[in-house]
Amino acid sequence: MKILYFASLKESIGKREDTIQIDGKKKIYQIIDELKNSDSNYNTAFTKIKNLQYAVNCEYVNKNSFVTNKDELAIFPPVTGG
Amino acid sequence: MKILYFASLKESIGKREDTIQIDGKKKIYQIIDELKNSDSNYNTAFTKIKNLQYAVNCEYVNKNSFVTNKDELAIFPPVTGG
Amino acid sequence: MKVIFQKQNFVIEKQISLFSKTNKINEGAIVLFVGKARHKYKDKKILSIDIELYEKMAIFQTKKIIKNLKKKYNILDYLLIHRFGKIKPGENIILILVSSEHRKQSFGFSEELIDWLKVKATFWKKEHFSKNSKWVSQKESDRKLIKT
Amino acid sequence: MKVIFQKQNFVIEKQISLFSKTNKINEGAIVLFVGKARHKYKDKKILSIDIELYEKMAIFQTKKIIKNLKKKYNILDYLLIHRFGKIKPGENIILILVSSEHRKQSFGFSEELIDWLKVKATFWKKEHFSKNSKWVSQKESDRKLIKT
Repeated sequence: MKILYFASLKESIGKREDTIQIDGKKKIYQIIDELKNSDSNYNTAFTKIKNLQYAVNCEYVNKNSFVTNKDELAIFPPVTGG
Repeated sequence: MKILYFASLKESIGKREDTIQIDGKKKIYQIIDELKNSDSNYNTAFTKIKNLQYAVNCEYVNKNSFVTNKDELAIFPPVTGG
Repeated sequence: MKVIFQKQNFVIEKQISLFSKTNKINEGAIVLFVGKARHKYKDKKILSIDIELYEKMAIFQTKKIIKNLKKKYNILDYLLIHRFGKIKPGENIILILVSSEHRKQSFGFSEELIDWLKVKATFWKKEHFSKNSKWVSQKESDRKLIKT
Repeated sequence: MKVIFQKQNFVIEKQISLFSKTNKINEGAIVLFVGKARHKYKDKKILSIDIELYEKMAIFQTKKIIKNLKKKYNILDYLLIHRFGKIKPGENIILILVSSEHRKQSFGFSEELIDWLKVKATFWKKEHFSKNSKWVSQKESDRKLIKT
């Protein structure tokens, strides 16, 4: 599954995307917990940046939503368009 | 005192303004009653056109307001600007 | 910062170009509103409209409301053009241009100004159809937007 | 009826001129909104901003909201341009142009669209000052305008 990071989260993690493998389906917060445990960069970024937003295949979701290997997950701080 | 008429009221009366003399002060509705009694054109116009608005020296007022010889009275149907 | 009542038509691009030229400190938003003469009233084709104006009162009242709105919305600049006389369908009738630091200021100013003009500015529209002419009635929905 | 996300700046006069050329049946109102890059944040001089974009999602979401707003306000035409990349103070960031039969439709469409873009469109602004750079925070006041 592809995970995209944007803005301050991208800068804090130090990359714009990851590709991970998951069996069946997982909740978004489980994936984030695994990333945080895997590397201190992720741990710092996900702890520091507040009010993160989640989107699966371009639809806003909350972190209790399930994702599978076919999905594109995006994680980002609140947007500031317009 | 100058009285100005606009739009449908002007057309119905058949002129754009009148100059009348008043002693001291008078209420606007008294002036209109006198005009109505003086001529059937005025009577028809002031009876037919609803929701007339009144302005004295460019300020909106109601028909119980007083006017004197020095004032400019304007009478007109609801505006449709913009 | 101008109020113009004129007979001749105006070109939107030219007005916005002139308006943009003056330097506005920390400008963040521009709102433009243009009201145009429509081609139809209900199903009847409009051939032209005539707008009558009580100019002295329109100027006096419009300057008063703009003074209040400028303070209320703290805008940086504005331009108001309102035409009178003969106008053909498709032509512009009115233009409002506003500049402010934040968007809500320009939107608030322009919407409140046009709402006010509709029921308080001393202009009267008459529509000419092929068989008759009719003075336009003030809309109940517009009247409700303005208190007193 | 177009949504454009682009890096290059745009000329307001040119956009409104092109927009006005297409014939709109019984058009009575045009509203334009332009959002510009400001020169200061509080008292600090802004040298430039960078706008990051998650384009696929921004297009998908913007088209969805516009579809709803088009229906809600029954507008005749619209154009949305939103820039990304490097932008200097004083330059345009966003343009909304709307055309409708009555004014409330164009005002409603443009205000609701910009309100939505501020808190839902996947753009992120970073302001560069002389000594540091800072990601812009979403405004609480903007967030309150949009339900969920």
